[in-house]
Amino acid sequence: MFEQMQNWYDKRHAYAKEWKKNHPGGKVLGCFCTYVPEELVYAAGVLPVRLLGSHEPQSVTEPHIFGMYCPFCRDVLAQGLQKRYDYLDGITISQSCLHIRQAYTSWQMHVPTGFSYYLPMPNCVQSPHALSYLKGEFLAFKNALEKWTGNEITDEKLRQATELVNTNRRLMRQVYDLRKQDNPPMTGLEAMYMVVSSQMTDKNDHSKLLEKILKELPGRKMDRQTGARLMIIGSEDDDTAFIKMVESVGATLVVDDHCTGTRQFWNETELKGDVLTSIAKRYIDRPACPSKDWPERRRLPHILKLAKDFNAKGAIIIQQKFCDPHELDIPAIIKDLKKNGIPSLFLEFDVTVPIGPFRTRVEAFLEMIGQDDLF
Amino acid sequence: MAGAKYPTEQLKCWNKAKEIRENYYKNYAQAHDKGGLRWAGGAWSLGAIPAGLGDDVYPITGEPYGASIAFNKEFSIRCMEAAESKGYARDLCSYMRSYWGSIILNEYAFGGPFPKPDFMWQDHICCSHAKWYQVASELEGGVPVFCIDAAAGPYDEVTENRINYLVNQMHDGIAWLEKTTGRKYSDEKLIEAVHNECDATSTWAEICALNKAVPAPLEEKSMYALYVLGTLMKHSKIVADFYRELLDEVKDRVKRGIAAVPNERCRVMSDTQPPWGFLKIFRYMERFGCVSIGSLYTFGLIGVWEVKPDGTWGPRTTPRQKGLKIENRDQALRILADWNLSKPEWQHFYSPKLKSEMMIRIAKEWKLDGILLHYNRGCEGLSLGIAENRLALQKAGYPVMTFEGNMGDEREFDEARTTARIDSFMETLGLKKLE
Amino acid sequence: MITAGIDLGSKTIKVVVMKDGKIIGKAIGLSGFDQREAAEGIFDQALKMAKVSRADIQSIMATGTGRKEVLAKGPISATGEVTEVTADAKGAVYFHPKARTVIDVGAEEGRGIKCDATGRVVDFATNEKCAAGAGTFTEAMARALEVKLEEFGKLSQQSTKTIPMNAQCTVFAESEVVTLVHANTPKADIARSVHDAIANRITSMLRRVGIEEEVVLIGGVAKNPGFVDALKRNLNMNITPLEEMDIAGATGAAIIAGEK
Amino acid sequence: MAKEYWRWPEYRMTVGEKDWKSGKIITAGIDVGSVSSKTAIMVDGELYAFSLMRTGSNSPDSAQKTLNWALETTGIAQKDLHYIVGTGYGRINIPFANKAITEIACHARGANYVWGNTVRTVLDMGGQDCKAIKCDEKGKVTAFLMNDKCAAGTGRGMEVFSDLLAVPIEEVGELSFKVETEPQPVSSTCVVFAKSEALGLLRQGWPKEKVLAAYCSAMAHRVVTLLEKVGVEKDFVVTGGISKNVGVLKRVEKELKTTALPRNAKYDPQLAGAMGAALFAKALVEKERK
Repeated sequence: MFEQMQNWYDKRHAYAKEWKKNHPGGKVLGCFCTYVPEELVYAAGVLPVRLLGSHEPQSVTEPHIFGMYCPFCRDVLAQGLQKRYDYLDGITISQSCLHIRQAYTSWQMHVPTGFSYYLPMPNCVQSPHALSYLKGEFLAFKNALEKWTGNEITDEKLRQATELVNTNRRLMRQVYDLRKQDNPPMTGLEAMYMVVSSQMTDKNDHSKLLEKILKELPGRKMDRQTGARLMIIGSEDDDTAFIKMVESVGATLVVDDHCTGTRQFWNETELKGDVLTSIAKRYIDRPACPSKDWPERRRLPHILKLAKDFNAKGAIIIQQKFCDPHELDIPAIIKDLKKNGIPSLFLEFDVTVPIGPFRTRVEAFLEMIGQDDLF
Repeated sequence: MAGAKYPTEQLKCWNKAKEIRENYYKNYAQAHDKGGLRWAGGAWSLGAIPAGLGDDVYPITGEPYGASIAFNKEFSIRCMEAAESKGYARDLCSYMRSYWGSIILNEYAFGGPFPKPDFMWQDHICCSHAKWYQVASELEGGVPVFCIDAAAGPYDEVTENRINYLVNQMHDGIAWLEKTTGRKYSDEKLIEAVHNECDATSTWAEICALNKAVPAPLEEKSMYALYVLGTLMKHSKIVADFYRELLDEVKDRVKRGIAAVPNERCRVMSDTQPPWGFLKIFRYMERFGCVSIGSLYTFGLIGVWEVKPDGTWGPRTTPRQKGLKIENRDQALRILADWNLSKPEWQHFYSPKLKSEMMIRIAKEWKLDGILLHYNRGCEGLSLGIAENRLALQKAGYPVMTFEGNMGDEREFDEARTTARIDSFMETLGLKKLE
Repeated sequence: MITAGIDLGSKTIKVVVMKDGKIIGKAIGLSGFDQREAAEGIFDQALKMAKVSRADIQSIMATGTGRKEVLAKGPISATGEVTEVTADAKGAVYFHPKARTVIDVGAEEGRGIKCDATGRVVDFATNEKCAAGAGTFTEAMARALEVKLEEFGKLSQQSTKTIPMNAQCTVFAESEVVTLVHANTPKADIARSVHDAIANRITSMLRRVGIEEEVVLIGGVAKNPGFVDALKRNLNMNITPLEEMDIAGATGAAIIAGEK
Repeated sequence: MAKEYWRWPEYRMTVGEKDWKSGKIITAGIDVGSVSSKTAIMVDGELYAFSLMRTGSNSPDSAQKTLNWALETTGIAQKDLHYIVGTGYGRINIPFANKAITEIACHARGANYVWGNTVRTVLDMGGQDCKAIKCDEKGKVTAFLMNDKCAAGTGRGMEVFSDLLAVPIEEVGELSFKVETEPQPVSSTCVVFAKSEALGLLRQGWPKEKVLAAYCSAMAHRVVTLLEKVGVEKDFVVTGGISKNVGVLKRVEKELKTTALPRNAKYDPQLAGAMGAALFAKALVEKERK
């Protein structure tokens, strides 16, 4: 049922090239972060694709990024340096963490594309002034997109694009809702393919497939046991090998807090009054990346609510090695979950994860939260 | 064999610098005894703003405090391990971990228990800044925090929209300070502090510019001890006055041909913060007749610069020098925002290109033979883009040596290997040890 | 002019005696715990082969991590010292004049050197902390797989399979190897994976200095054909393991002794 | 071939006194670790026989060998075993095991058996990993932490050191106390760095015992950091191969300011995982028979 999505994910480059063939004159924009307003990009007639790594060891980034920065940002840059995204017409990043910003700046210098744009997304999204600031920056971004594509971005086009993106978000939430069932009709791996592929395909295609899936999904019978219901929390995560391993040892992932997951699509843009302001508000209010979750810790109640709504019995907390923003949240998250009766397991991710040692940790965690009958 | 001999002299204002620093940490600890207030925040925080609360408001800035801890290896390890045992990752900013450790252990590096601040006043440009005090506040049991998001650069692309974002937050900050401390805010004191900051940071740039002279009147190890005053309270009259005094002395040294290193025959600069516990590597280089004339770090963290009419880099003209009279709060805040956004050490957050350009400029104008880059595991913010800086400097024709370490965590610095690397680098520069 | 170069490595000591640019004597031996004593013996061996006496040597240059030991007073008094980086480049270009990139991988350290036609160092990189221990790692892995170290490289050449392995930390990579062992992975595949992981780290380091042809390989790991293959694969270019890989540094030192 | 100082003795024993044939439940726990493989044979939840040997380069073989050796001379045949639980790194690849359970659960369960139900904290120091485990009065895990990268390879690291210094591995611990004053720990527990640091120290003229003391205390310190993160509650016990190294063990106790329960003379602490596995096997048989 989700094979097509896996296919999109596995063959992301083929998809984008095909898209360009079918959209003469259409441009593809590589995005380094999910704070890039997809609404604006679609309104310009451009396909945004999230730039992700390939989970393969590489040796090309060492001259460009010092090894203490997160493996994800190096893996992403490696894709560019190895010319795997040679079809991109432009790249953009919205301000989030410094790690990924290096992948962007090095890409800009060494894999030049026609267009590159740094969008200064405010870090203090909790400030009352963040909205008007971001609106101003969205306006500048809109102007840059217009200049680049030659397409005027009218309010009408922005509304249509918002509807397109919102629909996709809404459909994914409907799929997620089904994971609340006692025996979810899908695996966490499938959910991962769904959300990640939505970041690299045309929302028209993706939503169409989602509608089809939503018709069949409620009645789907799984030929596996649900086992322990787990939540997964952390940074970027498209480590399918890891997810597969977790779900093969007696667990099902039922919900996540990842930017390759719920953080990207959880809330919709509510069109009220000025269109750009409405869109800006959506990005200010979305579930925050830890780099923007201050001075108040708003991620904590959000994560807890997800855990409760989806009836998670435990949480796996993952973090890209060296990821400072997540490292600065994790002790608070572990403490908060524990206080609320949800045990957690912390793991540090690299480009390739050592499946063996991690399997031991995950299995031991599952034994810890279950297997009472052996005592 | 040995290079030209230059006369050397100890800096006259050395003791004064030491005294200012000692008083600073003492005043912070004793603030309450005098009915004053204590605040904690980063070395980059806009300290001129809380200065408007009165003259008895004493700060402690986290980075130099973390560096102070690094000089005491035993305490430093205990602090970092205390933070680690609370679950904070070992690869986080080492200043931050030391600072937290000092809170957790409740030990102040200058004696006694750690003095709890009345409020926290921070700004945010690297991923750790705001979170540093978010956690510190939690560890202190909930000290109020205000943090200004200053990540609105780079300076050459600053727009009204971006300045407004900063200034609006600053206005909110003043309202917050009044509410949090119950004190009445003085715009006059704010205006004075803004002037002081502009004066101090411009003067420091002027001092650094004097190091273009051959022989260099200052070497980097001394500069660390001097620039640090700016990281403590760049907005204070004490520091502005001290830098003026220092400027005069350094001018005099240049005039009289006084050198920092008697056998200067090779000029280098370093970058990012050094491993504080191992400043002796600079002394080691001097044995080859190699002087480190500074770094973009010492020049640009406290110094504020501009391109002069002749195309060279010099101190930025201050509002006072321009004859500008600051009339009101909003104007003061706008000047402060603009001044800070132009800080050299804030530019590389947006692109390593900007930093490379500045470094190449220094290499040319300060007549360098080579550059040492400290790949600093302790500071994500300043190591940002360092590998690209290396490529750019090499492309511009400057030999570069890199070494890995950590400004505040000695467990990540390998002295023997670094010395070995310096030996090789000196050989590539054609230098032998002077006996 | 007769000069000598002495290379005091962590595992072995190498001595080369040269006369007017030609090698007339050489000797290699283990460092042991007392490097100075070992150095004396090896030095004498080289002199014997060169048929010269200590008095005939006009200049001695020491290199290698233990060079300070020799410089400190002792029967062999070196005229000067030079780092491995400088000596390696000089020696490599002496043996292989077209060499522009020199890779030296030993038990604990690896380095990449870019040099010009005269053997002068243009740029160099040594491995960072967490990418150390290529030699140590191979030894430990050979033991875990119950394969003799000498055969470990050859074994890897029997495999054509690529198993990605975390390239950074050797110690942690070891637990990945253990996992592979327990998952019934053929030994040859594991061996190849180990060699690929090391080659990947060395390549990473080399890319920092920028790789110029021709590339020559010296140091202990160069003797391992599995490693040479993995490195070729990773760099996608030809690499020449120097036949005189052991004495490149000592030769470089002997040449430099003549220059001073 | 040079002497292999790292090689520790392999051995087996039959400890059961009554006739195994009178037992109702006969189980085996097989712990195939990264460095050593262990089998515990239990009769009605009492240790009957065991073996301890080096893990080979093939885990089904290692499992079979250690099982065969444990059964040797007992008269018990493999088919007499009602249930076999595998644990350790190789647990996923023991074809004849009925079930696999992690070494974390098994060590906690085994420690509960060896030292009794007052055990709350178990430190397992194995060949590749270190684990700090907290458990309840039944021996069920309530929390655990495993070492991070920089402290991996504990047991293997000790082997590297014993080889480097030419000290038989069983003597490392005792020898490390033959110093007048305790030296500063080596700065790293990373096997690679510790080894090069140690070489440097030897060349500076440090005697072997001093180098060993510095390494043992570095390792102890690292382990204590791990333990402190979980929080040590009494009773505290240490299992795994390194637990036999008093050089590390005593330094752990000293730094923690807590003593571990003394080694139970009846049981080799390296067998705790295998015993835990055999006990789980018994519980699983009982569950099936219900």
